[in-house]
Amino acid sequence: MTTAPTPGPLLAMRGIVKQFPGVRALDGVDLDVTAGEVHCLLGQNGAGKSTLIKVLAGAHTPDAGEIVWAGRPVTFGSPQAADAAGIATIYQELDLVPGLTVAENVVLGHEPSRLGFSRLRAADDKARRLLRRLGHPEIPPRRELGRLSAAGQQIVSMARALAKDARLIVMDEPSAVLDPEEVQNLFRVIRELTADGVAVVYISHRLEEIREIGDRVTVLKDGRTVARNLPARTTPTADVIRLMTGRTVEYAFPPRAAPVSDEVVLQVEGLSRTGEFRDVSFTVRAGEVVGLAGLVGSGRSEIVETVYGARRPSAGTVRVRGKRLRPGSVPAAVRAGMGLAPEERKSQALLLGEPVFRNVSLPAMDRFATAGFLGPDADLAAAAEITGRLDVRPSDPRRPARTLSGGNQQKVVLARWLLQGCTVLLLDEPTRGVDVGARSEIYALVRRLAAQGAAIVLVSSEVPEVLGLADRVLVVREGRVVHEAPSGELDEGRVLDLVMEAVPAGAAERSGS
Amino acid sequence: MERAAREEPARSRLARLFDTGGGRNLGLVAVLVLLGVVGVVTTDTFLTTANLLTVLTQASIIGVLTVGMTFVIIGGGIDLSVGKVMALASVWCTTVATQSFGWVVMIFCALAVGVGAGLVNGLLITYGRIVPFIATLAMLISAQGLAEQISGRRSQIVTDPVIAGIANTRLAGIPLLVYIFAAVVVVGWVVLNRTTFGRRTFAIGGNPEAARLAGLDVRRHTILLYVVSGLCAGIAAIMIASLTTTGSSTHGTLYELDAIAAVIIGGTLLTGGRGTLIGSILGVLVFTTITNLFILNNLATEVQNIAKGALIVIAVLIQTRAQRSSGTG
Amino acid sequence: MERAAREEPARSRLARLFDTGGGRNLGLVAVLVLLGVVGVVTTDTFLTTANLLTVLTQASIIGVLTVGMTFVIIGGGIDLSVGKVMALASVWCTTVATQSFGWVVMIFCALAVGVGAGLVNGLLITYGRIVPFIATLAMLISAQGLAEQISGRRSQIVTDPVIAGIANTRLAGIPLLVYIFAAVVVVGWVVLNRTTFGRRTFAIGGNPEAARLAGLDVRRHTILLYVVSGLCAGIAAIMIASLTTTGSSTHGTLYELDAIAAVIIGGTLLTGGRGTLIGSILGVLVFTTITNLFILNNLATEVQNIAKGALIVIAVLIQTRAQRSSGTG
Amino acid sequence: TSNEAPSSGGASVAAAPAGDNAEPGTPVTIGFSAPAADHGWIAAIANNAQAQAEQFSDVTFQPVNPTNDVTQQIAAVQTLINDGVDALVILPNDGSQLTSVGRQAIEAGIPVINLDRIFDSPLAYRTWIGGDNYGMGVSAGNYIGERLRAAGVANPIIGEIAGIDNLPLTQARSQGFADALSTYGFSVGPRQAADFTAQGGQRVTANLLQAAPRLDAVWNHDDDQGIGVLAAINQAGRSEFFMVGGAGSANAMREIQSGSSVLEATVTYSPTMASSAVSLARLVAQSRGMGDLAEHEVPASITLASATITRDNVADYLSLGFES
Ligand SMILES: Nc1ncnc2c1ncn2[C@@H]1O[C@H](COP(=O)(O)OP(=O)(O)OP(=O)(O)O)[C@@H](O)[C@H]1O
Ligand SMILES: Nc1ncnc2c1ncn2[C@@H]1O[C@H](COP(=O)(O)OP(=O)(O)OP(=O)(O)O)[C@@H](O)[C@H]1O
Ligand SMILES: [Mg+2]
Ligand SMILES: [Mg+2]
Repeated sequence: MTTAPTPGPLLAMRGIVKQFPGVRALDGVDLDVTAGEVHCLLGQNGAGKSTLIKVLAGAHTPDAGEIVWAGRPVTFGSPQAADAAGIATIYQELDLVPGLTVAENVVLGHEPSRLGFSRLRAADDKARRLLRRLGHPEIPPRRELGRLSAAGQQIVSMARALAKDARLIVMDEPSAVLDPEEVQNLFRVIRELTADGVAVVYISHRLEEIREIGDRVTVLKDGRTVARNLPARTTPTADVIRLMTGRTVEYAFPPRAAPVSDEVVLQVEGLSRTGEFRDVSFTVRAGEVVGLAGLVGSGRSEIVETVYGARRPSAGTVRVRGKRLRPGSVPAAVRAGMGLAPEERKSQALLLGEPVFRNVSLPAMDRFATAGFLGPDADLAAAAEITGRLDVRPSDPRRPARTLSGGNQQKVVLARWLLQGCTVLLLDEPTRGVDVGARSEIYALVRRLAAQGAAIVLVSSEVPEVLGLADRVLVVREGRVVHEAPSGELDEGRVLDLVMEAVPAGAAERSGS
Repeated sequence: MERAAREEPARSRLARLFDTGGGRNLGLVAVLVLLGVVGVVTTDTFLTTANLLTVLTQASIIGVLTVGMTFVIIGGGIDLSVGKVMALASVWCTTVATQSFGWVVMIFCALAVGVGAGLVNGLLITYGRIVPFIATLAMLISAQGLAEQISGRRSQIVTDPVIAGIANTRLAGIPLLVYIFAAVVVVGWVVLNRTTFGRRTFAIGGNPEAARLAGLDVRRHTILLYVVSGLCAGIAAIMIASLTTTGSSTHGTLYELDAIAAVIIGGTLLTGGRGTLIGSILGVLVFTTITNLFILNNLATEVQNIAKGALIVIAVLIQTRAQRSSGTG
Repeated sequence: MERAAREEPARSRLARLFDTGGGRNLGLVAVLVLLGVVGVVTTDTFLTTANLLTVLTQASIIGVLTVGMTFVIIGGGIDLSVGKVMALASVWCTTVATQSFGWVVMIFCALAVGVGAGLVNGLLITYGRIVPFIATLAMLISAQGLAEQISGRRSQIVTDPVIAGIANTRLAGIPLLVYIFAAVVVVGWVVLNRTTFGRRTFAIGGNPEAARLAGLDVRRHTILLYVVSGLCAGIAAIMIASLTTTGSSTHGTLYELDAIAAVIIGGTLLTGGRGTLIGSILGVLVFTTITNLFILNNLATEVQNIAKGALIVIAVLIQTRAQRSSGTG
Repeated sequence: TSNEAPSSGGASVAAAPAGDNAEPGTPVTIGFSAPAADHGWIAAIANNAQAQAEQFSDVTFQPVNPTNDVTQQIAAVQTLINDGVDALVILPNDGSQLTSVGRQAIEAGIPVINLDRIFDSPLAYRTWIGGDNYGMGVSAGNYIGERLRAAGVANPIIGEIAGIDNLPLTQARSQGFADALSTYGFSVGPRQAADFTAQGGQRVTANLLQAAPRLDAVWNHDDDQGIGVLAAINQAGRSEFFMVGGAGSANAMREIQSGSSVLEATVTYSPTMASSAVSLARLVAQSRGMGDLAEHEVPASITLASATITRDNVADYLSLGFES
C-alpha cells in the first residue's frame, strides 16, 4: 500500500455546492481519489463530510459542481446510478432494515432471484462468505438484524458494501461503534481491498486511525476544501487539527484538578440483570470520574442504564448520597440528581423534530414554568446560554435538532444535563462521532464538572480516553467487573489484555444466556 | 423531509397564530376561503349569520372530540373509542335515575364516564401493553354494548330543562354550544402550547424512549392523554344530549374516523410528536363546511360522497403545496 | 427493549410455521384453542364440520381483504378503502350491462375496479404526497358514492349462474369460497416471504430511507402495494357478490376496521416493517370465531358487544404474555 | 330484475287522492328530510315522495340531503325552517332525537308531517302517518302460528332475524311477533339481529342455521336483508322450514309467486306511506281536509295496516312492491 503512482484520478469532484434550507452545507468542495488508495476525509462536526459523500452516492442532488468518474463527467441522480457506476457506501446512520434478516440486508436491492423468487440460500451463502471475510463467521445470516448489537449491525453494513464489488467504497465513520479489535479487523479488510485496486474514502474523527490506514487526506472546513491530498502519515497532527478547526487545540487530556473528596455520592451494590450482567458493585465519590472499559457487548451500557433506572435490575441496589433509589424508575433517578447521556443519541436522547433549546430543557422544563404554565420561549435564554457555552454549531437554538451534525447533537445532550445540574452524570460513549475540537471541549467539561463536585461514570470504547479522563477504571468483561484500579496503575496494553482475556467468540453479537 | 429553520423576521402575528410550525395551516385557511367563495357563488344563504352559526354548531361536537384526539395523536397514540364513549356517557347521564338528581349530577356523570373510559384505555395501553388501536377498538365495542344495555336500546329523552336548554340558549346571538366548543379549543390550545404538559406530549409522541430517558413519566403521561380524550368525549356527550334532547347508544357512530381525519388533515403526524390544534380545528371546519355546502346545494348523497372524496384530496394537495412554498416543505 | 439473541435449538417445525418471527403467533393459536374449548363446552354444534366450515366461509371475505391489508401495513401504509372498493367492484360487476356479458367479464370488471382503485390510491400517496390515511379515506368516501350512484342505491341481484354458483359449490365437502380464501393466503404468503417483492416490502416499511439508498424504487413499490390491496378487494367483491347473491353499495361497511384490527392483533406493527401473514389470518379467525360463538349461544347484541370488547383485550393479553415468555418480547 | 332505472320506483306510487283534493290550490313548498338511503325501502320512500310531489302542479318539492347522522339531519331540517317552507315531511333517523327540531318547526308555524318513526311529543307534529310495526309482527306471528298449528307441529322451533336492534321499530316488531306466537302457545327460538343489508342478513343467517340444526319457521323482518338471508339458506341447502319476510319488496313478491324458495309469505310495511305523507302535507299547508272524510281537517294520525302477502294474493300486491 504505498501511495499509488496516480495514473489519473478514479474520482474527481469539483466545486460541489449543496444548499439546505437555511444552511450551505457544501460551498465548493473538491475531492480527488485514485484507485487503490485510502483517502481520508477530515473535518469538524458539521463540516459537510457526510453531505459530500451523500452527493457522491446519489442520495443528494448537488446544486452546483461536477463529478468526474473514471475520466467521464457524470451525474448521479439516484442511489441506483451511483451503485451501477461501482460506488458503494457505508452511511454514518445505519442504513439497514431491522425487520429483515442479516442476509437479506446484505443483498437488499441486489437480491439473487429467479423469476422474482428470492434465492434465500444464495443470499445466505453470499452473506456468510462476506461475514467470514470480515472476521465474523459467527453472525448467522438468518438472524433478524434488529437483534444484533450496534457493532454487529455495523459489520453487516460493511458486508453490504462489500457485496457489490465496487470500485470505490465510502466509509462514513465506520469505526465509531467498534472496539479496538474490530477496528483492526476493519483495517485488514481495507488493506485487502486497496491491494485489489479498490479505492476507499475513509471518514473518522480518530486521528490515530488516519495515521494508521490513510494514504492521503483532504480536509473540509465549513463546507469548503481547505487542504487537498496531504500525505496522511507525514503531516503533523497539529497541522491537521489547525486546518480543521482554524485554531490550535490541545490534543491531550486536561490535567486533573482538585483532589477527589471522600463523600460517596453514587453507591452501586450487587447490581444484576439476568442474562446481561451480574453482581456489579462500585462507588463514585464527589469529584471522581470512574471509567468503565470493556469490549463492545460486554454489558457496560446495560450497567449504566440499569443504574439509571432505565432497566429494572433483577437484584442489587443503587444509592445516591446514601438514599436508596426506587429500582427501575428513571424519574426517581433524575429527581435524585442523576443524568444519562445515552449511547445512541438519535434514538435514545433527542427529539429530532423539536428545536435544540427544547431538547436541552426537556428534563428541567418545570423550572421555567409557573404552575405548569410555560411561555413559548421561557426556557430559550437559559438553554441558549448553555449551548453557547458548549459552542454548539449552528448557534441558533431554535433549529430542529435533526439538522445538527452528529457531534453537535452530542453536545446538545450534554447541555441538557448541564442545565439540569446533575450530581451524578452517566456518560455512555460521550465522544462517539465527535470531532477533535469538540472532543477536547467535552474532556474539559467533564473535568470541570468533576471539579465542581459531580460524580461521573464514563463508558468508552477508546481506552486512552478512559485512562486519560478517569480517576479509577473498572474493566468489564462478559457482564462482570473483572478488575478495578486507579487509572495511574494501568496502561493501554494492560487494559486491552484485561478486556480481551478469553475473548468471547461473538463480540459483535450479544452474549445472551 | 427537511424542515427549514430560516429566520422569518417579517412573519405577521396572525400568520404565527395559525402556525406553530411554519405556515403549515395557511393551506387549510386557503381551502376554507375557497369553500366560502364556492358557497357565496352557488348559494344565496351561505354567508348568512344563521347559516354560519349552523356550520359552527355542527362542528362543535366533533370539534370537541377532535381536541382530545389531537392530544392523543400528538402523544403517539390513537383513540378509536371517542364516539362510542360519548354515546355511553350520554346514555349514562340521561337515565331516569341520573336525571332525577338534576343537571349537576348529569354533567358530573357524563364527565366521569368519559374520564373513566379514558383511564381504562390508558391503563390497558400502558400497563396492559396493548397497542392503542386494539385497546381503544375494544373500548369502542364494549362502550357501544354497555350503552345499548343501559338504555335498553332506546333513546332516553332529556327532561332536565337545564341540559335540554343548552342547545337552545344563545348569548349575543351565538349558540351556547359554540361557546363551549370555543372554550374547549382555547383551553386545549393553552395546555398544548403553553404548559409543561403540552410540551411533554410532544416529547413523548416524538421519541418515547428519549422522553423516558430524560426522566419523564411516560406511562403516567400517556394515561393522562387518554383521560383528556375521555374528558372531551364526556363534554361532547352533554352537548349531543342537549342538541338531540336524547341520550342514545346510536350517537357518535364513526365520529372517531371524522375526528382522526380532521386531525391528520390538520397536519398532525399519525406517528406522533408533531401537530397543531388549530390545524385540527381547521380540519373539522373544512369537513363541516363541505357538508353544509352540499346541503345548501341540495346534492344527492351519492354525488356528495363522490365529490367529498375528491374535495378532501384537493384540500390536502392545496395544503401540501402551500406548506412547501411557504418554505417549510 | 432488550432483544435477546439466544439460540433456540429445540423449536419444532410446527412452531416455526406459525412463526416467522419468534413464537409470535403461538399466543393467537392458544386463544383460538381456548375459544374452541368454550365453544365445545357451551354448545353442541360448535365442533361440527358444518359449523367449522361456516366459520371459515364467513372468514373468507374479510380474510382476503386482510391479506392485502397485511402487505400495505407491513409496507408502512394503511388502506381504509378496502371495504368500499369491494362494494364498488361488486356493484360494477353486477350491473345489468356487465352481467349480460357473462361471468368472465364480471370477474374481469371486479378485478379491474379493485386494481384501478388501488392504483389511484398509490398515485395519490406517492406522487400526490397525501398521507395514506387521508388518501384512502377519500377513496372510501368516493367509492361509496360511486357505488351508490351506479346501483341507484339498490341491491343488484346476481343472475349469472356461474357467479351465483360459486358460494353454493363444494369440492370434497368444502365450499369453494374457502378454497379461494386458502389460495389467496398461500399466494400471499409465498409472495411475502419468498419473493424479492415481499422482502422489499419489509424493507420499505421498516426503513424507507435505507430502502431508497439501497436502490429500491420506493414509489413504484408503494403503488404496487396498494394495487395488491385493491386486487384483493376485487377478489373479495366476487366472493361477496356470490355469497349474498347481490352487488350493493352497502357491502363491506367497516370491513376496513375489521381487517386492520386482524392485522394488528396478528402482530404486525402499524408502523410497518414487521409482521406475519399467518398472524393476520389467525386474527381474522379469532374475530369470526367469537361472532360464531355468540350466535350459537344466542346472545343479545348488546351483551355480544360488551363481551367482544373484553374478549379482544383478553386475547391480546394472552398473546402478549405468550410472546414474552417465548423469549421474543 | 332489480337493475332497472331508479325511476321504476314510480310504479309503486299510490293512486292520487280522490275527490276535489286533486284540484290545484295555493302553491306550496314542501320540505322533505329522510335518512340516507342505504337500502331499498328507504330509497323507495324518497322516490315515492318525489314522484308524488311531481303529480301536483301546486307543489314545489324541496328535499334536503339525506344523512344517517342525527345531528346532520337536525341541521338539515333547520336549514329548511330557515328557508321558510310551507310544510315539512320528516322521516327522522330517530324519532326522539328529532322531536325538538319538530317543535321548532311547529313553533315557527310550519306544519310537520311526521313519517313513520314517531316523535316523542304530539307538539312536534301536525299529523303522523306510518306503518304498524307491532301489527307487522302480529301478522307474521299469526301466519306462522296458523300454519304450524294446521300442520300439527308441537314445540316448533321458530327463528327470527331482526333488523337493526337499536331501532324502536325493531323492538315493536319483535314484541308483536312474540305476542302473536304466544296466543298459539309458541315462542321465539334463535333470534339474531342483522343490519338491513344483504351482507348482514347472510352473515347472521349462516351462523344461525348452524345454531339450529332444525327449524320449523323463520321470520325475517326485512326483505332487503332477506336477499342475503335466502342466499345463506340456499348455501346451507336447508329447506325443512318456511320463511316469512317483511316490508314487501318486489323481489320477495316474485320469490313468493314462483314458489321456488322457502319464502312463502311477507308482511307489508309499505313505502307508499311517503306518497301519502306528501299529499297530506300539501293539504295541511293549503288548510284543506281529506276529500272522502267528513272532517274539515286532516286527521292527527294515520296508521297503515300490515297485510300478509302469500302466493294466493301476491298478484294484487306486485305493483306496490319496491325494488331492493
Ligand atoms: N437534511 C439536512 N437539512 C438541513 N441541514 C442539514 C441536513 N443535513 C446536513 N445538514 C447541515 O449540513 C451541514 C453539514 O452536515 P454533515 O452531516 O455533512 O456534517 P459532517 O461533516 O458529516 O459532520 P459529523 O462529523 O458530525 O458527521 C451541517 O451544518 C448540518 O447541520
Ligand atoms: N438485542 C440488541 N439489539 C440491538 N441492539 C442491542 C442489543 N443489545 C445491545 N444492543 C446495543 O448494542 C450495543 C452494545 O451492546 P452492550 O450495550 O451490551 O455493550 P457495551 O459494553 O455497552 O458496548 P458499547 O461499547 O457499545 O457501549 C449497545 O448499543 C446496545 O444498546
Ligand atoms: Mg457525518
Ligand atoms: Mg454500550
